[in-house]
Amino acid sequence: MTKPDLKDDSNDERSKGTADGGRLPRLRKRFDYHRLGLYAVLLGIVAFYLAPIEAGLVTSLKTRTGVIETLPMSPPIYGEFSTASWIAAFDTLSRGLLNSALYAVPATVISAFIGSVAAYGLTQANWKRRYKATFLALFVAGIFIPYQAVLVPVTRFWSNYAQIEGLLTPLWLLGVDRDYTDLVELMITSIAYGIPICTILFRSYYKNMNIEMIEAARLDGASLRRIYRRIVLPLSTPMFAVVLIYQFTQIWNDLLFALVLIQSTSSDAAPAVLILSGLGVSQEGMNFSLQMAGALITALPTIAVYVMFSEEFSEGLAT
Amino acid sequence: MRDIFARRKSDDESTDRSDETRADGGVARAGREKPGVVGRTRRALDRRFGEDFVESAPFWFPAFLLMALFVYGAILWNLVISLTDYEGFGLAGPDYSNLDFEMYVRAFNDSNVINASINTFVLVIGFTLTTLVVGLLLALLVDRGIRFENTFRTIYLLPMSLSFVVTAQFWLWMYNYDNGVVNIVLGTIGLGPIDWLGNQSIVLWAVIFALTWQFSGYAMVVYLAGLRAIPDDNYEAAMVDGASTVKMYWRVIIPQLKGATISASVVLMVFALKAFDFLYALVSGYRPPAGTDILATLMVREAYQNTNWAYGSTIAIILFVMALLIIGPYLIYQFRRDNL
Amino acid sequence: MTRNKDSVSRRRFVQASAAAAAASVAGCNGLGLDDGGRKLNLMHAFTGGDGAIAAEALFDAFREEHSDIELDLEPIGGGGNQNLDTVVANRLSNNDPPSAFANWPGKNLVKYENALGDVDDVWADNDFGDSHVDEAVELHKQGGTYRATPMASHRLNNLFYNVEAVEEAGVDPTGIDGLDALIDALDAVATETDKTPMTQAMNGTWTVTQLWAAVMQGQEGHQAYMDFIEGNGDQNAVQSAFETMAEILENYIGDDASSVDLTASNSNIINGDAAFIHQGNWAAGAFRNADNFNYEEDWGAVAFPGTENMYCLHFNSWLFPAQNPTPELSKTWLEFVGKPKAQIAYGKNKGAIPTRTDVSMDEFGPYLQDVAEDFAEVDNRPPSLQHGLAVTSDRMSALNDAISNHFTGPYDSEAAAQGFIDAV
Amino acid sequence: MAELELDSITKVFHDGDEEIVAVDDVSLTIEDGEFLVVVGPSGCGKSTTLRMVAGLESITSGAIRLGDDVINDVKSQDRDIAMVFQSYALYPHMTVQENMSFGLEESTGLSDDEIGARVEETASTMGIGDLLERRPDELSGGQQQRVALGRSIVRDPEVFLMDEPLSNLDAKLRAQMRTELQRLQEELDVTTMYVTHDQTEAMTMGDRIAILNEGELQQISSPLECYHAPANRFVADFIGEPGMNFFDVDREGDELVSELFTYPLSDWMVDDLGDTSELVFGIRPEDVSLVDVASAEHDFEAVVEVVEPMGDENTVHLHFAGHPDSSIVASVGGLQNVSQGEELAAHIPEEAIHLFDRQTGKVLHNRRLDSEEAVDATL
Repeated sequence: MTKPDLKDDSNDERSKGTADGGRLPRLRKRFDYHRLGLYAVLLGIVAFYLAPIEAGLVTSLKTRTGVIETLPMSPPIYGEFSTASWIAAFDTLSRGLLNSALYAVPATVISAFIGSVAAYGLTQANWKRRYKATFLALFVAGIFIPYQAVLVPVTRFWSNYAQIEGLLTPLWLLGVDRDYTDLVELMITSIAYGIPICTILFRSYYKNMNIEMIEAARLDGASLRRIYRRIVLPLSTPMFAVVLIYQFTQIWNDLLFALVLIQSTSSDAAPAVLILSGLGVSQEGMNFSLQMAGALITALPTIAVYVMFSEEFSEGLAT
Repeated sequence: MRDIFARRKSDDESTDRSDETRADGGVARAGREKPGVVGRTRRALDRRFGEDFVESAPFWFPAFLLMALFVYGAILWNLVISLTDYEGFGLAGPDYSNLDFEMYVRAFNDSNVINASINTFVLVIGFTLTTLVVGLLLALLVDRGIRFENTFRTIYLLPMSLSFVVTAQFWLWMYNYDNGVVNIVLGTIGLGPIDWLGNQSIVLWAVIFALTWQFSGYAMVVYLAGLRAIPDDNYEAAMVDGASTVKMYWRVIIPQLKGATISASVVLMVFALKAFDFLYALVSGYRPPAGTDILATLMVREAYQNTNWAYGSTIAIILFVMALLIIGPYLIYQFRRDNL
Repeated sequence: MTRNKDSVSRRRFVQASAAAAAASVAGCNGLGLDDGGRKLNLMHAFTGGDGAIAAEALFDAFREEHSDIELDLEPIGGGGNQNLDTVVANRLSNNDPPSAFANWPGKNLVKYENALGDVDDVWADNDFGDSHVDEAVELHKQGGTYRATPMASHRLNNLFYNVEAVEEAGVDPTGIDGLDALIDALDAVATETDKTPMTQAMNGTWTVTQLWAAVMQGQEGHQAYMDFIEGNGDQNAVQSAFETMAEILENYIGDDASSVDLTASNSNIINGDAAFIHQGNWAAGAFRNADNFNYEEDWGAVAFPGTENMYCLHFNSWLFPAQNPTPELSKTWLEFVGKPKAQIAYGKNKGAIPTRTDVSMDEFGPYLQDVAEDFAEVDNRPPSLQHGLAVTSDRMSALNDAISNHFTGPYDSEAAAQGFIDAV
Repeated sequence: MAELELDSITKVFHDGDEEIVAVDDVSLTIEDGEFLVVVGPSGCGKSTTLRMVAGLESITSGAIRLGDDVINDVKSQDRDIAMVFQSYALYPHMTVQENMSFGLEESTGLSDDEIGARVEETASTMGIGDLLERRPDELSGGQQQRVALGRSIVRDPEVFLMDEPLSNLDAKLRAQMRTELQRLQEELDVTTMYVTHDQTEAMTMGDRIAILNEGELQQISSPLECYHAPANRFVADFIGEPGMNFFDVDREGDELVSELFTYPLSDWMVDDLGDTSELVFGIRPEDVSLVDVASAEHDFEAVVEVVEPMGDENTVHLHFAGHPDSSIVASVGGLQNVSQGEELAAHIPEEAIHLFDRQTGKVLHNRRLDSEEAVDATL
């Protein structure tokens, strides 16, 4: 995989105002018209990437007649403004947002942690290359397998072999709905399938860590566990940011496992994407205003995380 | 760096030698760890797999176990289920006593499977190629030392943070026949309206277009990382040689992006194989718009809607094999480049 | 495999012990202890619009009568019961069945073979056999045993129209007595007005299959249709029905049909954007709920052309899963839906007629009274194709595959006909 | 403090099916408090040896003893060994104080106060007392080096291991640290094993030096002994800058014959050589003196090719007259005037020559040390 060096480059050289045009100074000076054209093209592309979101946003703020009668990308300024869709979508989705957070956050943290520990263990192990390569290949392949290939076994596993409803009895006694069994199953499933990517991301980070430093700590009398705790973990903070953000987006956004494990949008434990997938398609017909509001509400947490940490996010992708 | 590669010996010679030294060092070894069963096993494992195999095990083993069970165990189980006749409501569960390839025979004669395979193929190839090309163009544009590069990059990558489900909702509206942005924009130049999602012959390309919108930012990021790894003097040398900009990119820069292209292609292809979420959300049901049925949707529909579990598992295996055909060469490539 | 049995009992043991623990902690037994304190878990697809209203009326009526039973309702949206079926299928496969679920009887029961329990006692204790229409009796049995009870019936062979639109086109719907006449009428709408002649929700395949059944019945007659569903279909007849349908779909349903869903097509009639629609008479429920849109003034209904002497039969029933988590409560529910109170509460809101013969139609309004009259008078009551009574779900799925592959535009009548013949 | 003994240790790495012997049957003993420098070209196995002592590599066979205990299977963290790494390996997220405390916290039961006191004391000895609150990235290379040393010293270990600790410093700082390290080691009197590829460090710092090549121990003895009495051709070649001149010669009676020259031997030499006739003739550049004309039997006519003035001495590259492809290097005093192209004679005194077995490389005869003055006199 490609090494993540986007961050450094962009911060140091380019965006911090290399007014003379960075890598191609000569080109820039020679072709100022081209430069103008370049920005025009870039802005045009911005319009393309934002158009669906903009159309969604303005549509979500219109009345149902407004949706039909006005242009899809024009703002709701002629009296068709309405927040009804947002209110309705939020009513329907608020339960799902909570559920999504309930499983996505722990699943993200746990899979990142397991991945980090595993990657640390792999970095420590001085294995023969052929075994190490096989082992890593299993992890890398684990990232890429289509989940369809495990779907039937996973559902059978949870329904017939690993019945955890009884284990969670204390929750039911507290008045939690039994539908939440499915959410716990979904959480564990998400953790398991998140491990390969988390491990590989951390490994690419630890591989570049100074091995002598770890060895120094060993000689300083620290056990492997203590080294992780006192040296590696504190130094992993930047990678944790990357992995947590990436994993959170993945888990929050995933529909397939939610669909087969939670199944019904009316389940008390239904996550936001599952509810969204059925939103607006009822006997009432497609209500685009409602659908757009729902889509935006569901996307809000991941968009917020993305905008706040876009560097880490792209680093996670490029790795 | 360690300086270890001192001397190569033939196998025979070194075996002799270690025997010899072992005999010599007999006294020294008396003080060593008592060779109990645990110690012996540990030593044997370490010798087989490499140093620290056992010591590091507590760290990687839990992750390995979870992955082995959930990923590889599940795939094997899925393979076994695909050999049964398991269907309907599983009060009886699959009958593992009678395994055969009946479901595979059925799949290879099923026009739905063939159709879905073709669609999958078109989707994977069409989507990957368009996304790579768009991503590369974006990367080249963004890499030209522009101002506000971060802002541009953030916006181009923004769709990547969205769920397939969200993207599907947005594009359902974009493609709406009467009121969708696409048809209205086309209308201003006198085209259309076009029934993007209803017309069987173009719907797949409409889906590819929407997915390209979502993922081209990803391709851009990978290509940018690749471009940044190319030393500046390559650009300068090419310009000193008098190459035109286009020629410079074509002859000097793009060939150096092979690695980035391969990484990005694999990820994109696998995303395309997984496009189930998008197609499901498009219709909020298991049967995607006519002309877009892919193996991923067909598998879920057969298994979960029609309760043909074994048949669904069979389709899943076909899909898995397709994924392997992509991942396998990639892993070998990575191994050769010493990245594993 | 015996393991599943074990796991079933293990699960139930776990549930029972958890419930017992809950009860003892709560220190009371006011939790509706008939079935270990569990709620009556009902799954259905009556979501949105008239469906939701009818369902609410139904459940309110039940709560009135059985205030001690707590309901745990799981409505699952999505056209043609698709998503409901999937969720139910998974719940059954996972040995976690609901108390009861709404679905179609008839051949549809085949896929639930071995997964449905025995409700003979419900039918016997309440004389349902005598009080219900004859068709209901056989269609709710599987292997000689009752598996479900019916709640309401829809008619499928309807042609609804917008009065204003047909008048503008100068068409008299009651005079359309066959497919040729229908096409003439559609043509008249197309030439005389700017309205869509016939609105058809083409975003799914089920409306197409359903339309085909009506065309088949109307053009080729009752016997040809029955032959087809029994597996002896005449390919020419099947293809001919497709050809007629192709003519309609190619010319008269509007350019945007493929993105139109059921509700949007109903709206097209209500808004006056379209003149005709073929649907089950749940469409009437949608019309009734629209403001200022009244039967015979604004909209009308006739039998689908050529099927005047038929009532294409549809049942809304409640099925009783085996391994029932709440057998007592579930039977109470099945008894309830088979009785007049439930059938009125649901039917009058949903646009469906009772399956009992002894229910007064007073509360149902003029349209449903007409339907009930027709029901009594027609000679044939063929089972619906798309709604579970005529073919098993496997075959229905194959029929829809054929539609999806060959008949969603462009329309290949020959291939579709071959697909249909192969499917049954 | 203790004696460290390596008893026939061998390290075999596996690369696929191939076995690579990195360390081959090395035995050596470092006396209590001794400073042993292990030196050799890169890839000779010196770092691997050090890492085996540290417990960072497993030992394929043989034994390592610390005091009386075999420590083969003692984990690194329990060996009470401190190591200074080439990269310093400081913990970047910790202050100097924390870096130095870490080892004490992990390996001893000392209280926080005791640790603090020891760290401060060591830091002031090392002259880094005012850096305690800084982080490694706020320190210069030299300061980091001191912290790395301080971190090892503060633990008061049984053995110090140093893996090329000075190689990241600039030349001047390196010379300075060299002396300081020696001073420290003498003060602390800790058994020290110091790995380097730099022969200057080896010659100047060690009580003894061990020279490794291709995993095998070539010689272990005092620096001067290695220089003047190398055990074999490799050591003779490796130690000394510029390196020893070598010529393949055959012994014919009491003469050494090569295509370049014929070198008559005295009787006392002949006795040393035994039967071996295929030899390598070696002479250190500083033992070659340049005279105007060949006047003695050990004078050979030569032509100056290049002169490299170093100030205190000149390194002169010559070839034997009539043999432009041949080469011999001489180091002569900085004031002796030699110019390119000059034809003169190289005097190769018999007392200073080394002779090696051409087959085994083993030394057959080393120079005579008592003839030092004689050599000088001829200049």
